[in-house]
Amino acid sequence: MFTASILIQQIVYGLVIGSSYVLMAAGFSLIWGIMGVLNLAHGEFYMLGAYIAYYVSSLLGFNPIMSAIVAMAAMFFFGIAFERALLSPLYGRKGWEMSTVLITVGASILIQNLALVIFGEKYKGLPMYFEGELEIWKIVLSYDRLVVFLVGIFLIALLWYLLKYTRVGMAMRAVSQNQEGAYLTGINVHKIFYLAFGLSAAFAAAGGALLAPIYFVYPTVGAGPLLMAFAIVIFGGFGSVKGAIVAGFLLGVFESLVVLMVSSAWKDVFIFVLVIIVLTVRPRGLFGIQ
Amino acid sequence: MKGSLKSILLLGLFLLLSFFPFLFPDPYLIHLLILSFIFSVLVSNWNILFGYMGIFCFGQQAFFGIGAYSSALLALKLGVPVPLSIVFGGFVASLSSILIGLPTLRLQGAYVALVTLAFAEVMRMTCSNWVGMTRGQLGLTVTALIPGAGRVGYYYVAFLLLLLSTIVLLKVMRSSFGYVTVAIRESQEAADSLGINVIKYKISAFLLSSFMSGLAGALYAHYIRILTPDIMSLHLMITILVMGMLGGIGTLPGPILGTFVLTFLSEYLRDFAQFRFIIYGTLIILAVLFVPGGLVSGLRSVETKLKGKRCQEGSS
Amino acid sequence: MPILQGKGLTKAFGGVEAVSNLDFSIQERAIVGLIGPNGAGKTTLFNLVAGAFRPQSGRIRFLGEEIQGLKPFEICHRGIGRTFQIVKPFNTLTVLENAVIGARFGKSSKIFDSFDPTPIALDALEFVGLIKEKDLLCDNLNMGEKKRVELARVLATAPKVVLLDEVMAGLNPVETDRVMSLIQKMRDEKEITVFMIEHVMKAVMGISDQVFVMHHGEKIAEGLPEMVVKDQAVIEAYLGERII
Amino acid sequence: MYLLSADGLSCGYGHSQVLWDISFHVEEGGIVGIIGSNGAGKTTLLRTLSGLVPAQSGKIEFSGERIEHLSPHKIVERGLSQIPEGGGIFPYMTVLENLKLGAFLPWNWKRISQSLDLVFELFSTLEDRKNQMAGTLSGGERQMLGIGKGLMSSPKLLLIDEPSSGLAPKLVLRVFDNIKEIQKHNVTILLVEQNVQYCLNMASRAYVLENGRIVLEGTSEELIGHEHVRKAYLGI
Repeated sequence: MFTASILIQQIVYGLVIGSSYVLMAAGFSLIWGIMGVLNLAHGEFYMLGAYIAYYVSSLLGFNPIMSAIVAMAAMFFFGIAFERALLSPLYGRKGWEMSTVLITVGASILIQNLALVIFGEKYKGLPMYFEGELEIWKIVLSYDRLVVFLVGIFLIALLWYLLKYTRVGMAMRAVSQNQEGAYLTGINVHKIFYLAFGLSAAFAAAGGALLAPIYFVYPTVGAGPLLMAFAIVIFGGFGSVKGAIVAGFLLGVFESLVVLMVSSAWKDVFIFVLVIIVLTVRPRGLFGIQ
Repeated sequence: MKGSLKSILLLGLFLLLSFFPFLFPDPYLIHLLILSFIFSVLVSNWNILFGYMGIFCFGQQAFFGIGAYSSALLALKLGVPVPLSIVFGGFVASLSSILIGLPTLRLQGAYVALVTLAFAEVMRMTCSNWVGMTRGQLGLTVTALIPGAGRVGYYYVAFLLLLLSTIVLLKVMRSSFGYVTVAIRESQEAADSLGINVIKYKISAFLLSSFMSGLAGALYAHYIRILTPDIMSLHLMITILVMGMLGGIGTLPGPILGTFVLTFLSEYLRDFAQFRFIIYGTLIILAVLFVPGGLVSGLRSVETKLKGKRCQEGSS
Repeated sequence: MPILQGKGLTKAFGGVEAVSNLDFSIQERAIVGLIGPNGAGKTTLFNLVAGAFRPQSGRIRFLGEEIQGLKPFEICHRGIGRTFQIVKPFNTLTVLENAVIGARFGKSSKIFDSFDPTPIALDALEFVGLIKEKDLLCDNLNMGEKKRVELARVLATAPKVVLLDEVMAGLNPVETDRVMSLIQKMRDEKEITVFMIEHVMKAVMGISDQVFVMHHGEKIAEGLPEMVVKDQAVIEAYLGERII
Repeated sequence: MYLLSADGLSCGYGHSQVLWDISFHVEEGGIVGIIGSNGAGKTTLLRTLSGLVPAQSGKIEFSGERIEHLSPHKIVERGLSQIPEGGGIFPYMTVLENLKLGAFLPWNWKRISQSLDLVFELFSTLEDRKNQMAGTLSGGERQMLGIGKGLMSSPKLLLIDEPSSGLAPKLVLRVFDNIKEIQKHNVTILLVEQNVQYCLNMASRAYVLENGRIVLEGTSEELIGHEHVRKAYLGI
């Protein structure tokens, strides 16, 4: 039916997509851990990132890496504005969790449909930027994909470094572990909230921007990655960036294999059923703290 | 005196709706009312879970769709008489709710939203992919409920369904079940300690809510007569959410009010069809920020203000 | 025969034993105080008795029957009521509705039941002195009133034993006196056995017939209040050993 | 002028008031104690001083400046640090990371290595365990880490909430020795304890908090022999 090299090829593709899922899920998980917010508009950050990269690339002729950087910078500020305008008025309110779920749903609908009006519903694709393919042991990988993969890995490492070693990154982790302790340490928790939100938006945008040259861009393109981010944080544990990295690559590969062995139409069904089963057995996720 | 005014208004409304097709035989208006009736049932019953019990159900569209598909398929493939198949649709939806209700019992807030949403997406994609049975995106042509009948027939069936649903909800919410739902929403622990079997009540709420939603879905399918998997799309859930929040969740009249207002509003905004969801999104955001209680709470506060004024006038 | 009895109760959280191999027994119609420093495991013990936690080992007997492992609502039906350290009133319901819930479900959790719980609920509100406030939403009450709502709610379930978790905490002296006499009245008029965690010593010493002292998950003393406070181990747990 | 003083402070959560008309002061240098049983409002008082709970009325003055309207991080910036019960540590970070975060404020961050040297000198155990996750420390070590973290912010005043809580008596003695040690580094300490004897042994002066009000104040010698103190704690 299929040979070992097709299998390996598919695994490699899975890793490429996985790197973009990780970018998406890490920020999603970060926000959940720090603010207790389930940001249902996170998929729209991905979509906006992809559009910005598309326009920057096609209008200004930037290469994909440069356009991804522009998209990240723009979405960093967008994320901050989002948090200030929509979430900060809700702090300390009764029913905080429900309010944030509802308001991010509202924002998601609004942004998605604004995009539909502004950008149109047509799928937009970019021509290949780096022509040619790399071939090792019958595994063929286009340079485009390779670049996406490498940049993705670099960004993940960057995020890891940020959280692990910088002052602000450490403060983010501190807020997620013990908010009151963070206040008493002199950390301006509200500032950490919006910085983390900006960071998470920037990384989601990077995920979208990097895949823009490989897949198409359209207004609802964020829905899939958002659902994937859900699945990833459930497997990796809510609030755990490390878990998101591991789970993101695993699910990317899992998805590729389902596509290969079953069909692409059923891949989401498989993943969601897996999610439901995992949550039923372990209500706080696979690696979550019980 | 005020109470009697309210019942007179309600009675008037009931009479108006009862004779509406004869008073205003405008097919388009009747069509809008049919849709309003059906969606009122759906939103009201979602409200049991979301508004009253505080269960973050984001998968109500699945019950609607499951009711629709099972009724349509029963009528189509097995030749079951349509009225019977609609009732079956309700039961199938109800059965499916156990499947999704059980996993949510041990989960909290956002996780519930996630699991129910995932469930609905699985159902939608299954219907979309199982082409042999459902014809996938091509859609099923559904048997008519009343062959040859015009809209007026459907109007009365939908009206009856809404009456039935409202009476059941009134009965249930005025009974001790109503207290239980609120008690569970406010503090599950306290409810448990006062002798309430929380799990039993949550499952019951799921069974009732999904049964009614399934009936509504089945009726919708046999009325519209074209059924695609999009019936279970997230868009429907969003619409439910907006209708509920607009009217006011956690109240009985809220969802019905919200549904009617939004159904008619979106028809009059037809020219702005592409802006419909932009308006929805904005409405949700504004509602969360400024009127968390929806139209009903707005009306109530106006009412108390008027009342307060009257008291003041009386005393002075 | 004691009405409520625990034997060898143990409950650990992540390796730390919050309650460890604890025995206790409570006589019918007694008021028993449970004291001990913060983190001694008192609330965990209540949660074990009330069914919120399942003990890892040990047995709890109530009226001669074993009840460990039953669900909280089943324990309530058997006749053990409780209040919470952090009050949990149903805020969007009225005071009366809060009590009605206790009356309606205290003995059975059937969905359809035709009896009218309102008189029982009114009775309970009368008892705790909240009859005037019956139509107010709980949200609008002060802490003292909220605590009394919780008491009324529990009383409406017609319990034989109530577990009171720091009902006096956060009350001013007037309210404290009021709740103290309420607890005595519960025992004297309603024949309810009271087991209470309390930090307000005036209350513990003033109304309890017997006191248990817990420290590090174990019972370190029990007896008459005036005896317990002279116990060396208790003084150490509270006052600390003499340092210098 | 006092380092910290509160005048007519009242506060609470929502509809329930916890503190009524609290007035007290802490002079520079030395240790002042606040004694109170569980639920007396000690922790709420500290949370109010740190800006975590808004004061409903009254004023708080620190180093000659009104601080009751400031947000928590601004208060830490001014040199008032609190070590909450349990140490306020970050369980999934290493001991070293916790200490570094103690020096989060920019001017402290710059001299992080000097502060670290001082803390490791005081608590050699922490240096041995610097790469261990804070959540895996024992109760006594956590308390030490909490104090070390507080020191890293180079505070003028350190509020310590129940350092003895959950510790075996032997460990309590060690923790208190540490606190005395800190005092030598120009840090004033406000110690809050439910354990009367421990507290009065440490502090030169103390206040007794009951049901949200200060009912007694005096030097430790006065209080230790006071009839009411024994009564309030054991109800004799």
